[in-house]
Amino acid sequence: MNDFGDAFWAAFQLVVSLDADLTEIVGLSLQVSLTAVFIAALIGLPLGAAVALFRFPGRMAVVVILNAFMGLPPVVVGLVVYLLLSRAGPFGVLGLLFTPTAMIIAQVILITPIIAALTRQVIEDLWSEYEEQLRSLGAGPARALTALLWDGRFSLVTAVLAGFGRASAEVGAVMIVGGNIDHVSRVMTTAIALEVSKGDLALALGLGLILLVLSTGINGAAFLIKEMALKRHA
Amino acid sequence: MNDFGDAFWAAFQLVVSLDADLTEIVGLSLQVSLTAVFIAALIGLPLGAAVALFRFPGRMAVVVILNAFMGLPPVVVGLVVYLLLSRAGPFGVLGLLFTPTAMIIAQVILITPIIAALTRQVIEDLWSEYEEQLRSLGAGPARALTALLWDGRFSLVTAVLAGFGRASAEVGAVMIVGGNIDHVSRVMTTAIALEVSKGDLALALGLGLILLVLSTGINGAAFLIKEMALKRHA
Amino acid sequence: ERFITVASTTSTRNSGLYDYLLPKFQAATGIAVRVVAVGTGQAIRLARNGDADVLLVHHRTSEEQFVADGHGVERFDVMYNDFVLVGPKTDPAGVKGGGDAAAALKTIAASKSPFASRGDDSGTHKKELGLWRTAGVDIAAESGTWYRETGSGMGATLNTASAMNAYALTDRGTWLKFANKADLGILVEGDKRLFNPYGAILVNPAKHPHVKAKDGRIFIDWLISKDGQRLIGSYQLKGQQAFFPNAKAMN
Amino acid sequence: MTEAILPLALENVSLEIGGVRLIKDIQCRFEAGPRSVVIGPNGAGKSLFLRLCHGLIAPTSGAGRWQGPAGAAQPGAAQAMVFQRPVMLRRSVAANVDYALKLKGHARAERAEIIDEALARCGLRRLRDQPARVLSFGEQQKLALARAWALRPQVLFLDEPTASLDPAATHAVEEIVQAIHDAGTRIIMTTHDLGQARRLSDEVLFLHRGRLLEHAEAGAFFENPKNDLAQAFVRGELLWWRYGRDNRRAEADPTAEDLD
Amino acid sequence: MTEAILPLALENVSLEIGGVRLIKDIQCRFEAGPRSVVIGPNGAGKSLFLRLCHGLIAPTSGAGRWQGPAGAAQPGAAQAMVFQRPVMLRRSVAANVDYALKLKGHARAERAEIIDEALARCGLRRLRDQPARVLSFGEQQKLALARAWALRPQVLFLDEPTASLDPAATHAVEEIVQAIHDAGTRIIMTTHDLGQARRLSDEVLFLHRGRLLEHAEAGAFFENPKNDLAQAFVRGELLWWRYGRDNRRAEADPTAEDLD
Ligand SMILES: Nc1ncnc2c1ncn2[C@@H]1O[C@H](COP(=O)(O)OP(=O)(O)OP(=O)(O)O)[C@@H](O)[C@H]1O
Ligand SMILES: Nc1ncnc2c1ncn2[C@@H]1O[C@H](COP(=O)(O)OP(=O)(O)OP(=O)(O)O)[C@@H](O)[C@H]1O
Ligand SMILES: [Mg+2]
Ligand SMILES: [Mg+2]
Repeated sequence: MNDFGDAFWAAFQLVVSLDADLTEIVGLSLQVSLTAVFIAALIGLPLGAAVALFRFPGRMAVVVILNAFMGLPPVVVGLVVYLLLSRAGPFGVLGLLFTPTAMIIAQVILITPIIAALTRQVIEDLWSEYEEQLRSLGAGPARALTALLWDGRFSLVTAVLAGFGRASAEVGAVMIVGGNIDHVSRVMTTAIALEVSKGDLALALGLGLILLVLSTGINGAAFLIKEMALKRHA
Repeated sequence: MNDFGDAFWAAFQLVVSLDADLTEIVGLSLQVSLTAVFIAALIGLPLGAAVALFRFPGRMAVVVILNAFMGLPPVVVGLVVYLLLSRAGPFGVLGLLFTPTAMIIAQVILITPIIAALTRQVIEDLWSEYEEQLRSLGAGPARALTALLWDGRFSLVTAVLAGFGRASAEVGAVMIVGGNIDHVSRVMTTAIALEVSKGDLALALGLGLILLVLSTGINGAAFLIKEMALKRHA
Repeated sequence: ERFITVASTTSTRNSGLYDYLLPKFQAATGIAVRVVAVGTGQAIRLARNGDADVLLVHHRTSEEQFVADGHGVERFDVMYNDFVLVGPKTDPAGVKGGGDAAAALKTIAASKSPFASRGDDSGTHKKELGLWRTAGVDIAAESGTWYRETGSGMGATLNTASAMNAYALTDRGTWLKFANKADLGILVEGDKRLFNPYGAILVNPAKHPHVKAKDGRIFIDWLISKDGQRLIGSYQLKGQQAFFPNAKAMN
Repeated sequence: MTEAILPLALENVSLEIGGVRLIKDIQCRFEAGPRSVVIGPNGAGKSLFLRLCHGLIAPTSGAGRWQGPAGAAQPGAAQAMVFQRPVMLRRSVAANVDYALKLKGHARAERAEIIDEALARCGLRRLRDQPARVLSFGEQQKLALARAWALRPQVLFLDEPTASLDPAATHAVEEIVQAIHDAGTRIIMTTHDLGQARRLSDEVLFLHRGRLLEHAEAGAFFENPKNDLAQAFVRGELLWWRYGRDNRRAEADPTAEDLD
Repeated sequence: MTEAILPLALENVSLEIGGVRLIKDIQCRFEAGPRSVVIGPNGAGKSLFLRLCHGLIAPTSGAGRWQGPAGAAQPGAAQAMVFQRPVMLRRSVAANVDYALKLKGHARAERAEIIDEALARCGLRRLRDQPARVLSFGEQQKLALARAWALRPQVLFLDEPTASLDPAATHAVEEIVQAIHDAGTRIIMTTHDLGQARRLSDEVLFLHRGRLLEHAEAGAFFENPKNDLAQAFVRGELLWWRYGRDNRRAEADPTAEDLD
């Protein structure tokens, strides 16, 4: 099991030498995943809350589909985005394929259902407590939505972090729509996959280690911000 | 965009012809993912609840790490499990590499943190309501744990479904530890990846469609069971 | 169940050869073959760890190194096919019909037409890098501009090429079977330098006692046997012969 | 808010949940003017009744209708309710009132003043920046009242608004309720405090096991309730095992100590 | 449960949350025997005080000590509390009591009987299979009492146990409390009902703004409280803006209508 030792060593060397390629890849990874999470949260939070609050025909089906779409296979999402953005596809003229934008689009599709489904659960639980009071105050579901998102913000952090986890770990979709092109669309996960296929397992593990440290850092930051806000606000 | 039409057609043909290979692959996919979810829930639910309830030094770090590990990269997990199960690794003698068991192990590692992190949030929210009452009744965190898991069961379904989504969609880890061997370790996602690499995008999409329909079915079943239980139990 | 595990490359698997060959082998010997198809580097790594019984790849230097290091028993020639240069049918660089792969690459570089490289240290990738060297193009400097390293398997690289309308080097087997060709076609073929030999190696049971040496040997022997070689030669993809048997010790 | 939503007419209103009829054929009318107090034992259905009137739950049969000129349009906007178990939003005391005002469309400028007045009125000024959810129970009840009061509704439902208040606060709330009534708001409230019921009612509704057994002018009711269960209740002796046995689950329940 | 955990001594207990002192230097002792009633205005700290005694929150300074022979070991097991805002588990009425008994280690066989008796005693028998969380508020309070009663604690804390009960139920609960006391359980309760305080107290604690201003024998207290704030409170006239002005946020609050 020297590989694990080698992996630490590889990670250490990469980080210490401030490898330029590594910096570039890490930068792109963060840019893609954070942008995707931001957009997915903008869509997923209100969407999940709306499904939790509104009663409409077919609502149960929507809930089930949201839950099921937490399991959208990245490769399939990548494929669909690829077909849409490819030159032969309807949006081919935009020339987005194999750019970071394409990767962001794919990840947004992938994690919006996750954020929405988890949000739905949080808001539904909160709504069961608030419903009568808010309706009495004249807030129908539409107006209650923002109040509930605000009041549930501390629990919703976990939903958004789940989305971030999926985005930062995902390889299937970004591989297909980004193409893992060196200096253009190579991110941590696709770099790891590449090293694996080269058989350089230690380097792959080392990169994985760095990725995990990064995402732990981001999760830690989110946690601290939340704790500070909790202290002030109860 | 004929590909989408072709995909439906491919999916339709596969299903209608009751393709024996497809049946086998679907069966293995379900077996692997459901077993993994079952084991991960057995570990993740009590683990998440324990982190929510117990106060111990370093608890915050554990919370952050659980959240961060929702973003364990499948390829990295696959790699680690590979190194452990490889003939050259510590558990090589078990001969588990390239078997469904190996795939289950990898998926359990992948989704246990997801279930645990989401459970932690649900149980923490519930505990803030129950804490004083339960402590007054003499239930410390240890004994409150089961009561809270039981009382939170309807919200926890979503956490488990998030884990299932990840397991059923994941390709990176099962590809490495399963080897995507025909008739032995080929599952839906690795079959899709294979078709993509063959350039048969329509067939890949068709398989993706079938996978989505399957996981929607499972989510629907979970939803119905939950609704029925809710009706009886409020 | 009696079975052996073979570590091989995606290109061989994707060509469909195994689907054609292995059932016949099993019928003849009762031994099932489990193929783990991954990148060349990963395949060699698997074999080195003792996770496969037989290695079947197409990068001669690495294979010989593998045997020299004592991981394998002996390398046997099994077959070859060839690489082809594919690209847009409109051929913006104007390389079509040429018989010199290196010259074609030089022309492509001069015209800065997009080129999709696997960039994954695979046999195909190493072959391509050798050709660039022969052509006298410093390709590392161009990475990220018109020269795009996809860092992925043959199929994924072809998908990228067909979406970008780029040139690419591929093995013929994968190409023939590849379904997403879009506007791409074969532009350069037949250069002797594009020769692509496959070798089979039994993983050394002295290093890895659990290796199924007997069955592995049966498999290799069968591959290089008259029957095996005939079957390899008879495999057709879209009406074309995909692999050419070249075992030395036909018995 | 200029046009009236009253009167409110309940026509044969029943509510059934999970196969159990919790409210049974209630028929009554609330005209503008008098203060109504709903009384009855625990579990009689008082809270459900208020929520039905307020429109928070829909009856399974029958209907409640706001018959005033503005009643058909948006009756909700002209009502407010103080719940028995007040729900506080996860924000400060002042923000809880502010949110309610914002929902009713008050501009930010005027809100500050109304909030100030409402909090002062209910004795919560010094707590205005506290998170509302850590208030003591009584303080939460006061805040719920302040919130409802700030809305200046035409009809105000109060579900045991003084149950957790200290004597002085109870007295003050009774005065506030009286003042709200004097300002023209229709009061419909429940209470378990029969003294309070006497002080604050013009008419009384007596509920028992989901049925409206008596609806009478207050003086007459407290003098001499017509219904014998109401009589027993007013004397503090309503003991279910003696009077009527329509147990929902129709099981015998012969425990002499049964207290309801 | 054979060995006694009492007496309980609070030594200079203070509680500070978020920089505000909510309980201030409380010094007192509860011996076995008498029934104690804690009274005081809303927000005085009564609920916090009970939770401190019960051990649910730890004081920021000072200490509460159970000084009886069994006090050092496991005082928690010999106490129970009925909360002001009862928390119901998401299960049936009977299961709520059952769970409490299970926690105390009662065997399944004996539990059924105790549950039956507790529910009957509190008039909840016909609701035994209902989900507890949809009970009416008063019913929930009764269930909380039944649950606590079933545990046969040495010390029972009751936080306004009759606030939402109808007159007959209030009466019955007072009798139950008396019976529990007679059976040897130490009662420490709060109430806003001064009549009830008179009926159920042997000694009275008067809390105001987190301070224990008076701790006296009940007869003497109600005859003639020594503390002038207590006097005002008993007369129903405790108005903060007149007596003392130690506003936490030290802001002037000169609103004459301020009701606390
Ligand atoms: N959602 C529900 N599902 C089933 N039963 C319910 C539901 N809501 C209320 N009930 C039952 O309906 C009855 C009446 O409830 P309600 O809250 O109206 O009583 P109440 O008169 O307000 O009592 P209290 O004086 O205790 O507040 C109770 O027995 C209660 O258990
Ligand atoms: N966690 C907390 N953080 C901040 N302030 C709190 C907290 N808990 C209680 N308080 C404050 O402490 C004071 C005392 O609260 P407590 O609940 O003990 O009052 P009480 O005497 O029981 O009042 P009531 O008669 O209304 O039940 C209140 O003003 C309340 O706002
Ligand atoms: Mg009620
Ligand atoms: Mg209190």
